Amino acid sequence: MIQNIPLSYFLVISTAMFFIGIYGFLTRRNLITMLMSVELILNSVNINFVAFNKYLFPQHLQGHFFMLIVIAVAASEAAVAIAIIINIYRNFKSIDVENVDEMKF
Amino acid sequence: MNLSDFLTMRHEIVLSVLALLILIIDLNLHNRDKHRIIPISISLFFVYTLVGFLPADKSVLFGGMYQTNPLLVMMKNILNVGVLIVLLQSVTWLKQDANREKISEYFILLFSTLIGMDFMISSGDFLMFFLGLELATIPLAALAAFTHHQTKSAEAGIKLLLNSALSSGILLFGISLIYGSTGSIYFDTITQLYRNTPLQVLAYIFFFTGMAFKLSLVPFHLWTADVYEGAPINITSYLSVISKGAAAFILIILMFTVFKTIAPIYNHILYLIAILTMTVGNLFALRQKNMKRFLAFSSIAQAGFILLGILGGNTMGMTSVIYFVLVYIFSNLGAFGVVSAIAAVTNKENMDDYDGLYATNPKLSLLMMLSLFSLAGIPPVAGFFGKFFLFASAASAGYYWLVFIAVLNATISLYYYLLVVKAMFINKSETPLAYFRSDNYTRIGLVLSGVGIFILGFWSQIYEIINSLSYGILP
Amino acid sequence: MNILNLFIIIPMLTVGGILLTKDLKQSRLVSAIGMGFQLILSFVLVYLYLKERHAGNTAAMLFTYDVLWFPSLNIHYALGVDGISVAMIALTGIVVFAGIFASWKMELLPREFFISLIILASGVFGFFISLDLFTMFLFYELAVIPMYLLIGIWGSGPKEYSAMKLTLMLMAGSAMLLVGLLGIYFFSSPDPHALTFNLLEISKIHIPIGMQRFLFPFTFIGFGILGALFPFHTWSPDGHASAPTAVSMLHAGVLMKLGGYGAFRVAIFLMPEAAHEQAWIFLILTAISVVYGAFSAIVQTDLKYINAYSSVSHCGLVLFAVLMMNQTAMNGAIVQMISHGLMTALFFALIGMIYGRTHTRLINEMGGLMKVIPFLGVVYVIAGLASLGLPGFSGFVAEMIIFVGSFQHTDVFHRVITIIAASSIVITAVYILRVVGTLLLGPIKNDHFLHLEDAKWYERISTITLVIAITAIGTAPYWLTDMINFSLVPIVQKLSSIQLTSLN
Amino acid sequence: MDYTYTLFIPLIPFFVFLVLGLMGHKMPPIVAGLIGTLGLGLSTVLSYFTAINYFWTSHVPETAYASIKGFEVPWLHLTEKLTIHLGVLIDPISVMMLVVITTVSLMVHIYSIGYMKGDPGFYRFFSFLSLFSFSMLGLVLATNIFQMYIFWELVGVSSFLLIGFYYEKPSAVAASKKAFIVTRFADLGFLIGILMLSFNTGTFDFQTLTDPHGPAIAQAGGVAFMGMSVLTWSLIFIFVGGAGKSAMFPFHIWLPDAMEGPTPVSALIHAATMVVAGVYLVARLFPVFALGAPDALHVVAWIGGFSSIFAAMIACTQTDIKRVLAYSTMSQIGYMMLALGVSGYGGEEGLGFMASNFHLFTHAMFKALLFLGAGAVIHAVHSNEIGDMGNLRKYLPITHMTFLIACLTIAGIPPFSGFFSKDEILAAAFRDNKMLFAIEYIVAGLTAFYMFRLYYGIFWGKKTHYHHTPHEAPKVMTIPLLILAFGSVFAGFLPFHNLVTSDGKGFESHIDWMIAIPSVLIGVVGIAIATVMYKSETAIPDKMAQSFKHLYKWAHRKFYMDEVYLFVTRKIIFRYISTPIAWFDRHIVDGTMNGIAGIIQYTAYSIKGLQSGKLQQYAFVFVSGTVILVLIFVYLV
Repeated sequence: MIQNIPLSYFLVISTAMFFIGIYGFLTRRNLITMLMSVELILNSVNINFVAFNKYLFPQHLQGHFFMLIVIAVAASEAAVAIAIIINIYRNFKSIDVENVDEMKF
Repeated sequence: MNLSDFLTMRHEIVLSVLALLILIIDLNLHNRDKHRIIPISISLFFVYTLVGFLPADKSVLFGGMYQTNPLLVMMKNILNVGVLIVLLQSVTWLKQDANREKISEYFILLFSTLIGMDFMISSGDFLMFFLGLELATIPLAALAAFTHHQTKSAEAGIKLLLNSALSSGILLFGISLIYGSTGSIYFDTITQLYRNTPLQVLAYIFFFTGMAFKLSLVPFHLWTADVYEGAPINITSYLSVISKGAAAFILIILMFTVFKTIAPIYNHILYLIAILTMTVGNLFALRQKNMKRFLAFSSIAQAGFILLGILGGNTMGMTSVIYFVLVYIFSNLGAFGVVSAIAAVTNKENMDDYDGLYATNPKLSLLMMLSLFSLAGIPPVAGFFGKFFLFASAASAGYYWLVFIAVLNATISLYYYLLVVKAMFINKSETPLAYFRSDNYTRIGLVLSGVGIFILGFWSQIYEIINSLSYGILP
Repeated sequence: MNILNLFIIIPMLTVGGILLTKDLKQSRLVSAIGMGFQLILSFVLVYLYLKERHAGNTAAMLFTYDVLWFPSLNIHYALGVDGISVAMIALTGIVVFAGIFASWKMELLPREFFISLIILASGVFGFFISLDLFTMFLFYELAVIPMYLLIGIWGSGPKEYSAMKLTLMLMAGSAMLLVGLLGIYFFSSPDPHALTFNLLEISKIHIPIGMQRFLFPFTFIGFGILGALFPFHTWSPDGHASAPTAVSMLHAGVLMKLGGYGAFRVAIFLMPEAAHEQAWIFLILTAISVVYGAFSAIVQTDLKYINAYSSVSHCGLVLFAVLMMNQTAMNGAIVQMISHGLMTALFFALIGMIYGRTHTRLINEMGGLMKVIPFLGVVYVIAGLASLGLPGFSGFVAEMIIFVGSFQHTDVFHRVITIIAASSIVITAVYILRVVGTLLLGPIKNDHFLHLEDAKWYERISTITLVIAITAIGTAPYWLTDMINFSLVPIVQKLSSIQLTSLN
Repeated sequence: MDYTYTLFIPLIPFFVFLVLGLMGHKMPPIVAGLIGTLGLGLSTVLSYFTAINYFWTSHVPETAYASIKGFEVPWLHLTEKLTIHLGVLIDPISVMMLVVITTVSLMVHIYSIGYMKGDPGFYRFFSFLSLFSFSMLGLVLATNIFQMYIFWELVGVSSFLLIGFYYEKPSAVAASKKAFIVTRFADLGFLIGILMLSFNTGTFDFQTLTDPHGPAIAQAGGVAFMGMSVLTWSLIFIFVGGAGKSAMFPFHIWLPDAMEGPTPVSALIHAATMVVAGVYLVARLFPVFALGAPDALHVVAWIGGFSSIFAAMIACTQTDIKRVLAYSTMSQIGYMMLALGVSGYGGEEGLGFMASNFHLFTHAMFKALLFLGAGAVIHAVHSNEIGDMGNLRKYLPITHMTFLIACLTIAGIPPFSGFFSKDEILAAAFRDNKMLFAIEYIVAGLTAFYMFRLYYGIFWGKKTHYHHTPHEAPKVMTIPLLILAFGSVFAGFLPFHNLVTSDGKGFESHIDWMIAIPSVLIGVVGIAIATVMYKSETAIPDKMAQSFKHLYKWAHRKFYMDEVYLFVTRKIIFRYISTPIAWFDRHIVDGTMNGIAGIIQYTAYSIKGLQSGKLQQYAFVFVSGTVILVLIFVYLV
């Protein structure tokens, strides 16, 4: 069953997710949404790892492990990010990224 | 895995223990005694730094995920010394009322990032590398946002975190492609399997941009200035010195091992980015009035010089990069130390506030001047030697024009460093900063960096030790 | 203990001594003693050097001292002197000594002033005794940087601008120089593990001609900027005009000589083929310097500007002669360095003293000073006459050696350009006499000047030291030129052997 | 005969100079004056001793006078071949010059004790005089051309110091500057000439250079540039130096102004000694000129001839007595140059050479006498202007007598010495070039005319009214006048043709009456015209001036040479060379440097928008950077 889906499908999906994530990161104004875009990027990476592992190098489990670690790191990253975003909200009364430009030039 | 294996990991293990220990002590301390953590942590860290200097052998753990050898140990030691100075310099700031309750957090977070860097340096595969990288970055974001009542601090935190998340996403994507094209995440295996296929080149670029972000190379540097300005000053010096130094270490290691086959191609890129980084960093630094922002841009320019050593591609290149980072740590910490000492007491960090500083605080001014001269590469202080060897390594690879541009940039950088010197020594001020005595920690920190600035250059032994451990791209 | 080390150690000790002092009186005393020692030491060195030569020692460098510093790069702390550097060291000793006395009344931050001054001096001393290009470069930069503070803090007029300009231009020069030095280093040996910075060893090696073509301009211009090579000389008028007296003295007197000395010791000596090929470009530039500087000096009204442009002209002559690349002209170049060093130091000392009295440096506002300050007036005239090349003073000797030497080339280009450069002696006379005429002679223009005091004892020491040196060289040049000649022989041999091989 | 002692002839004045220069201000003036005079007296004695010794005592009759190096030390080693020596060269012309210089200098020293009495710079004056004497003696004793150049410059500077002696007077300062710079310019020519000559011959030494079979003359052939050989060119350049010092056209403009100096100085430097240095230089190198480069000698002759008539014409119109004498000096030196220029080498051919030196000798005597006399007059009436004088013969009898003798001498009236020397010159010119002879013939008449115009203007005329009665100068001033008058009268009888000749061998010479009588006649005519016009105040001079209005005006304004020079220096050098160069330096060269700094600053400000503070923009730049890197790699791979 899974053999019927070629590797390239997964890669197309993951690449699309990667760029959607970047697009979202560049365009969404809300800090939380931006954080979600980052998660998209990380997930695209996860898909890559798993797909490569499954299709190309099934003898090892390196890709899978990597995926697990990335998920864990993403979670902790999100935790810290949300904490800071709360802090931002306290200070700026907003979580619009446009407002966070006190320091420039 | 036996006891001796733990000994080879002593940096990471001891540091983790330290962090936990501080946490425990903190839990048992009454609120008004929190400041006692400071001497305890610093003395513990000092002991740890000394322990780090114990001789170490080459060994590999966890099936190749973790590796260590004298060179890596030395890199960690260099970072440790830097961190020690940072800790000493941050005491005055930590003792402020606003930070009183968060003292242990400061140490724990700082040590965590250091553990991350140590792991990153010692990593034998991309997994460990990634873990170390994130461990080094995420607590830093928390540290940058340390003063949570300040908007700037929060802004710095979010800018650092989101940017680093993006960059590590891209970096990870690159790693996934490397994995896909070689089937391994182990450095040794990848080194043998790298064939410069287009996919691998693409993967390399993604990976490189992630590193360039850490090292704040142009055009991946834009977060630097804002974060440096917004973060508490000692975090800024940590970011600019330790974090950047670790990134430089790991970058040169990976460039010289994993990606060495791609060197003929990436050298063109490095050439370009080196010029861009030096020039843009300098151009931005030229007109800065805020000392932190000023030093931020100057440290961007300094990162450009590091690329010269990588471009050199030989033993001399690696030696000069490590040596330069060492010198840079001391010089930059000298400058940041003065800025932080002044800011901690007077809360002033603008260049105009430094007018006439020499009249009131001659020692601070002198140290500042020496540090700036060292950053600019003026003899007899160590910066001269650091820059000279970097240039020499680039010249050894035949990049004479690059060296010329780099030295011209050093001249431009001298201009803005002299602006500070001018403010302190030449400008007259109606209201100069009053004379003050820093506390003993700060003074030790400042003296350490001052002594380092002087000794590192003349004491060739240091350079020779580094040189004996370094290696180049070519077998 | 090697005597040459003392040239670094004594300034260090002096700096240490000044740190212990409290006020102007103590710090100037310590400086004067320290630099007095240094002066005596310079002459002891001259004596020992001559003695050694008489004893038949024909090594290229004497009193060599060599410590391996950075083994992996083969960087040494290598010292050694030949007749040329001995002469330059004596010059430096004299000028620094005179400079200390010229700043006897430095009220503002005296300790810092003397420390900076002595660091500057030790950089210069170190440069002249270095055999290793790395240490040479280190000392070179060490000498340049205190300049910023010295001009910036103790200067006058647009001092910050001038200090910055001077420092940055000189640093840009050292940027070029660094490229040149690194290039030389990496081609200093065919064996990549035997690279060296040692001057003497590199001189035995033939640097590939393609590389020489690339590196020579870098090295030469790098040194040339410090030697006020047109069009990179503009730091000099502003810098000198703003600098305090002793700094102008040291800077024009010895620091600018680093340029000429280096151009000759490093650029030409190590890369003779490229030097031969490209000499014509730089000859034209230096000839322009010579004439152009002199013409510019004619219309200036600020004493220091006049002297600064005159320095451009005279230092241009140094580089000009160096580029002629024959023994006589090079000898002349070195004598000219010494001569100009002494003269210009004397000039700047006098300008400082006059300025201290009249509080103006514009010649139009002064006049008839000879009557009120005869001592300074007479010494000024002597300096002027020396500068315009009057026999009996060092300037004449130097210029004549240069012109005769330069004229020994058989081709028309070199000889015509020699004549062009020689024409500067007339222009020099014009501006020197203009100054003397306006400043010292004629009626007194300002009644305030009627009560000026003549030179104090320390001012007399400063000026008389220099005058004695100038006349000593001017009346008995034989020993000096002989000393230099002896050391020039190997250099010229190398140059001429290259000429022969390139002809074949 | 050992001539080492001649070393002391220049050295004694030098030591006197040092003593007076360093310690003079502490001495009473009279002591300073005496030290100076005594020092020079010693030199004079030594010089006379040398002259007698050389010319007569130790000379073997019927042989050529040898050229002897009394003393020589190497001073500066230049190349393998070229070394500058300092030494003493004894030969007929140098010995003759020794006599001339020491005699006149001694007279001037003595005279100055009276003339400078009471001047605050008394010691300074004497120290400068000693310096000058040293330099001039060193110049004539030079063994090689470079030594000559060295002392040449020293002479120039002592002249500068003495002209500007009254340094508080702006005109004196200006004059001294002018003198120095103009001669310096000419010296550049001298230097270039030396460079060329020494390069081609490989020697500085006079003996080698002037050896008829030596390298200089042997290598004379070959055309180098504009149809003349290198040797010719180098000699022309050297002659430029000589012309500068000797105030030949067009370098003469400094000489009249130099009269700003004290009158004894004018007598010594600007009449008798320094200004003839050019003549001496050509005479010194005469064999090279005559045998190696006759073309250069033609230049010398024509410059000399032109200068003499040019100066004579100007002299006729000047009213400042010292200026008249100055132009007269220039005219007479023109004579000497011309004589050298028309001379050949050896024996009778060298008549011009002998005549030139002869005239140099006699001219020194009578011109010094004229100047000193003029000094006495100025001392008496405190003015230089001829209009302020008149009828002084009653008040200044000795001065009057000696002045008259000098005038007769310069006018070439027998049996005064000027007659003999001038006659030889005319004879030499007649033999060689009729055109030049004609010029000189006219000049002889003009000389007599303007000298007597001067004479009558001072000592005759109507004016008798003075603020305070003029009185004769003290003895210390008149005795030198008498001595010099004695010299002027009898110097003509010296057998110069046996002593100072081009090749050292004597030859037979006698007065050619075919030339002498017309020349005396024209002199007499000149005197007569002057007598008619100026003996008593008449309207004739004004009428003459009216009828030759333009010529008079041009001559009176010195043919506008000063204006030409002013134009060249003020307008061209200052305004059109130096000022633009200084401007160029400040605005273009320096402007470029500042401009670079400015551009960097400007760039720094204009790119600041890159750092906008917007997180997403940073990310955008980040991503774009990555994309660009990818594109570059695509291009590279």
